[in-house]
Amino acid sequence: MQFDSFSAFLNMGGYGFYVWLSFGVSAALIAGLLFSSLTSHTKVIKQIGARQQRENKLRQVRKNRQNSTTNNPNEETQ
Amino acid sequence: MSVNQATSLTPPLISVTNLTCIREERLLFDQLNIEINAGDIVQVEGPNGSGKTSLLRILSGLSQPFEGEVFFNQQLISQSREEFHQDLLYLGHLPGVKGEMSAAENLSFNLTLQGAPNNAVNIEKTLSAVNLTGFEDSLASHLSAGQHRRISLARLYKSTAKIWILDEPFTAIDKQGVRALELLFKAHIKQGGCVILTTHQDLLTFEPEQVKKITLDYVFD
Amino acid sequence: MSVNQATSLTPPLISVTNLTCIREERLLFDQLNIEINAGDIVQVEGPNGSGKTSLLRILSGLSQPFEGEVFFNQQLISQSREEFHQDLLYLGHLPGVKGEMSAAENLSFNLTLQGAPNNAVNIEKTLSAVNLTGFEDSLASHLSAGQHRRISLARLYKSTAKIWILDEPFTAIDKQGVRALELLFKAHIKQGGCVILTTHQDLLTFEPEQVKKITLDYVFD
Amino acid sequence: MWKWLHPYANPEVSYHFTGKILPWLGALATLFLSIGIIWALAFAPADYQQGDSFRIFYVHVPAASLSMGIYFGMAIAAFTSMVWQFKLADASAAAMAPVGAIFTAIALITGAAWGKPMWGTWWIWDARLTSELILLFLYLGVIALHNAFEDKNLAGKAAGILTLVGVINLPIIKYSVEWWNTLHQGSTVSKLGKPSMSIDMLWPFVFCFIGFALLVATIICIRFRSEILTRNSIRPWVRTLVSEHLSKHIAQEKNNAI
Amino acid sequence: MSIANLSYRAVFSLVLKRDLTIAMRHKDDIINPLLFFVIVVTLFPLGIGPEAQTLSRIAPGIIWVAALLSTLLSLDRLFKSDHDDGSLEQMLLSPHPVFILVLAKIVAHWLITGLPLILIAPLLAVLLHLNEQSYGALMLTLLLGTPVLSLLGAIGVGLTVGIKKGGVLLSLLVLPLYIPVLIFATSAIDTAALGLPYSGQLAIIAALFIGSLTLAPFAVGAALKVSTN
Amino acid sequence: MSIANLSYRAVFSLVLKRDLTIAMRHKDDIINPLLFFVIVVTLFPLGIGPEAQTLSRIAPGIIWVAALLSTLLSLDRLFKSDHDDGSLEQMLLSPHPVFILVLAKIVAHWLITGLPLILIAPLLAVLLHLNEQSYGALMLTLLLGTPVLSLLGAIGVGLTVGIKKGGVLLSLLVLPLYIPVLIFATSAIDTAALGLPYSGQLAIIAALFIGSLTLAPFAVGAALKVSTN
Ligand code: HEM
Ligand SMILES: Nc1ncnc2c1ncn2[C@@H]1O[C@H](COP(=O)(O)OP(=O)(O)OP(=O)(O)O)[C@@H](O)[C@H]1O
Ligand SMILES: Nc1ncnc2c1ncn2[C@@H]1O[C@H](COP(=O)(O)OP(=O)(O)OP(=O)(O)O)[C@@H](O)[C@H]1O
Ligand SMILES: [Mg+2]
Ligand SMILES: [Mg+2]
Repeated sequence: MQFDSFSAFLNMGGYGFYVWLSFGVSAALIAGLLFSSLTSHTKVIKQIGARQQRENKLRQVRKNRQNSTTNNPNEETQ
Repeated sequence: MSVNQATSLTPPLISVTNLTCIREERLLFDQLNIEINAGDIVQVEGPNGSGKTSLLRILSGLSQPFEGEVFFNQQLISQSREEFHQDLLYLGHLPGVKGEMSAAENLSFNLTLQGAPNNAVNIEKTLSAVNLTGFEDSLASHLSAGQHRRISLARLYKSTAKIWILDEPFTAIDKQGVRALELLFKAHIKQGGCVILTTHQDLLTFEPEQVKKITLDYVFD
Repeated sequence: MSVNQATSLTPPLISVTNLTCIREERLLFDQLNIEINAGDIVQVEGPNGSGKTSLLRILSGLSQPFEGEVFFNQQLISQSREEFHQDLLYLGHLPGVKGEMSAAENLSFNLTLQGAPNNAVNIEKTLSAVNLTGFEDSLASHLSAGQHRRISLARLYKSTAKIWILDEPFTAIDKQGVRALELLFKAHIKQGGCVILTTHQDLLTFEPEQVKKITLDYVFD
Repeated sequence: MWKWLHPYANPEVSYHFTGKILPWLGALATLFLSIGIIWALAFAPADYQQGDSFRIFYVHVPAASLSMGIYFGMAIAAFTSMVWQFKLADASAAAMAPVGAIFTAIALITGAAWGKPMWGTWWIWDARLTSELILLFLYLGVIALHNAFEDKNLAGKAAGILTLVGVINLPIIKYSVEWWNTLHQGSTVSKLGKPSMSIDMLWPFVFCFIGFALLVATIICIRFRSEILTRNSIRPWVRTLVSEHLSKHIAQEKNNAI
Repeated sequence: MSIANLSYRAVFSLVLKRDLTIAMRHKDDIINPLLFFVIVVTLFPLGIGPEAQTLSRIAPGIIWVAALLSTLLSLDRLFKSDHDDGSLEQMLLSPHPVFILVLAKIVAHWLITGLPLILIAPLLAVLLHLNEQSYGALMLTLLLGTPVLSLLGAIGVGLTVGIKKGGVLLSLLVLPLYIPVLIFATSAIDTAALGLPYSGQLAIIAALFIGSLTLAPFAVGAALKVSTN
Repeated sequence: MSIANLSYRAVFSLVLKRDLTIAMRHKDDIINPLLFFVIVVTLFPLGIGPEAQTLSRIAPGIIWVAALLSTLLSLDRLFKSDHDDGSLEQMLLSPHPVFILVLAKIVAHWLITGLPLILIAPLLAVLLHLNEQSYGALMLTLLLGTPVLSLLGAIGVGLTVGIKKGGVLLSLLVLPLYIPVLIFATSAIDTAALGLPYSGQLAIIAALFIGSLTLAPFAVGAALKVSTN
């Protein structure tokens, strides 16, 4: 241990501000990157899921439409 | 050049007097007089380059004519801008749809800008009327040419404007879509609106005598 | 999804195997196999957004498919780029006409780029074939929507390419113009070419059995 | 020669493979980094000239060299994808770009925070500093290009072209900047030269360096996996994976509610 | 007959929200002018040389010229894309007064491009070794001056939007209008570096701001009507 | 079957002639980058102050940065309008090799924007009190350097042409590539001001020119195929 006390540790021989600034900013940037990387994985999965649901909905709509056209061919469907 | 005569005693919705248009030093139409009443559907006809787009832009106030005046409810449109714009829906060659916004966002913006009350259920129903169910949240730039135009056309379904001016509304639209639009026009004129449009296809579900025609053709003086 | 079968024993002009296209993570068509022979006119059909434009762009080599191959004279188009492009004429949604150049200059540039011999008499005659007599020296940006497209279509009259791929060639063209184009297509296939096109209108002067159809529709996995 | 690589060229295999090694990578990175950082901050001796400000060294140098290493890796990936049409290489390049940009930013910020006490100014237009700044711009360009295309395959190809053009340019930039600087001004920054390091300083540095390298590998792995998913979302294996994941998620939420 | 019963404020916020949405969707719109600003500022030391003294002497000029050019480049997005896809026609045909729509678009433009510039300016001032006494003046002049750039720039865009390649013509029209802002702003920063009061210059910039805020929306409206004819 | 019997040279001159015709039709294309160059250069004395000594010290940097920005702004016209009206598609589908078409377009771009800059540069050098010994170096570096700017810029445009608002993204991609040219060119001019030989810097710029001339057309071709996909 290079430092006698906790306050000396914080002070870093007078360079405290610069040392803690560097370590702090680095930690924050890395944490942010890690966080966004982890959430992007779940976000991608959710997006794909949402699209699948949309496709299901679309398929349903088309099925209904086809049924109704076969039932009464005279009716205009749009 | 055919000129439509007033057919009823009520004052016409739009009337045009002595309209002359010159583009590129070429006379497109000369001394045109038109009256369009509630309940009319008017098809502007003519070969390519005969001045259909130019006429529609003048009617909507986007371009100034070389000579002549356009009246809305017997007032000059330049003098009753606000009332006229409230009763006007113009769709030009360009759809006015932003590629960066989704179909739903585009429609909702367009409707609100026109003064219609905005609510989400409405938007979804309107989009399904133009067969865009499932594409509500797709960015417009990711849609096909026809789907892109359908976003723009969707606002017709919620429009409270009386005067619809549509420049080739059927471009890129498939047959089913064209039929649905024609039905919409029918409903609109039945409610006392009027439709002024250009198209190179024939209107299929209208009786020929139902559609008033303005035929433009090359003039040489 | 209909698949055209080879109808003759000569090798097909264009053939496509196992073509799959995905846009926006939506499957447009899956495992498509097509053979197109000399003398065919093929209409790609389908509602808006079904993938017609995407198919034509893949056939012309502008887009890469997700899976599958396109062959020209039984060679991969990516491997015989030069011969293929010499025999290909593609007209997309955009006309490829420069507003700053006159109609004649545009046509002459387009023809020369394709390798056709360039001479002034030809240009004037070709422009008159698309009804642009008198507009030869007008800047393209000063022409109407339909006239603009006609400049682009004019190159069909001088094309020596066998394969024509046309995406909605009739957009903004008046009825007379459409008829003239159809006649041109007839002459082209009689000379051993082929035409692949999309349009939402019916082809009027062709017998229904003369036109091969590729019908696209929404597919789900 | 390439045969052994073949199974990993399959997106599904590499997705599951990276999923398996990910926890190990993460654990190792945590281990090395915590030892290295604590050692560096509290136990390593202060520099006889620079005092305790020297501790910035333990972040600054790994970040600076990784920033360059990642660009190199990205260039190799771009080259591979262009020559052998190796789609996974695009995905890995896309995963690397943001990580590289962040580490470049860290090198710049820690360097600036070190420069203020040592040189009396946050920034000087020194050759090394300037080329690191330009490296940041190159990274940002690649990221912007990746984001600008909706179709991720196209984005990968476009960004690959830019990466390769950039890699040709990187040495040119480096030498031009070095020459430019020495032409205008003397070697006031000779302090940047390598300090002769004692063993007590070397060991924590080695731990920090390996720790940061492992951390970079971990993050790239995580991003690589989501890139694979976006690029293959239409594939059946992704579909089943997604629906399983979502149903698990829903079940979990129900449990929480109870 | 329907009555568009949207108040001015509602229309304003409708358009503002739309433009901000598009910018957020397309984050590049926010990031890129900023990066351009940064890159231009870094080009000057490379072109001129790294000596701190020279740089600190010319720092105010460089930062302000860079801000000006960056605004100029981003002006294009103000109406061009709306014109090209027909949205502008639709806005001109809406029943609301044009100047409100225009003002909303200008405010959105400033929020997207001007504000980020102000936030990053201190960092660039460090890179150029700006005199420490000048930081306050730099920030104040940017805060008052960049809205003027957006407002005056909008007039230029309004006039050139119908022209095919208006890009450089635009700069020709707009840059002369920007010169007073540039002169007073840099003079304020230079004065501050000497430790003297610079409220005179600030007052003039504020006057320019108020003047352009009241006049520009109407001028732009008129210009748009002409150029979409 | 028709055989496109146009030689490479004929295709090259066909495209070159077309681009020059369009530029002459639309004279703004030639005049505007030039005016932009002039305006940027004149902004600096306004932003920095009129002292002859400072100005002459920073003149090479300012002229070169202005040339760089002016080229950058004009890059847009290289492929954008061809893309928007579908001509680019047609060129990619023509039976001729893409790199020839691309090279012709780049040469046209340089003739339209680079050459006029070189012609007007001495005038601006006078305005900025450039050292008299440096005129030769200024002209030579511009002559060799501006083609490099057009060539490298084309790569950036090729990559961004399919993107809606590529304007500012373009500058982000291209400016880092321009830095070596900037550094060597200004260094040559500074060296010349001291009366020393600057052939070393010139040789490097020439090498950059030849390198980019051989590689850029292919890179641009590849980029265009990707971005029009
Ligand atoms: C913003 C400012 C700075 C930047 C961008 C920067 C950038 C770099 C770069 C790119 C390296 C090379 C790493 C490698 O070769 O692997 C490096 C190494 C280094 N830097 Fe910095 N630096 C900055 C400020 C400083 C300061 C102020 C100091 C100390 C007073 C410093 C000390 C070192 C040392 C000791 C090395 C290791 C040298 C070597 O291994 O060759 N740096 N820095
Ligand atoms: N640029 C694009 N990016 C992503 N997806 C697109 C893009 N263009 C089209 N798509 C998607 O591909 C589908 C097919 O589009 P395409 O343009 O091929 O349709 P189309 O059959 O030509 O329709 P239309 O009749 O309207 O021209 C659309 O539904 C759309 O979702
Ligand atoms: N921007 C313009 N500048 C100058 N003249 C123009 C312009 N646009 C059109 N013209 C001229 O006006 C005439 C009429 O054009 P207009 O667009 O009104 O025709 P149109 O009937 O709509 O044709 P289309 O059926 O092709 O759309 C054209 O022949 C053309 O010469
Ligand atoms: Mg028209
Ligand atoms: Mg289509």
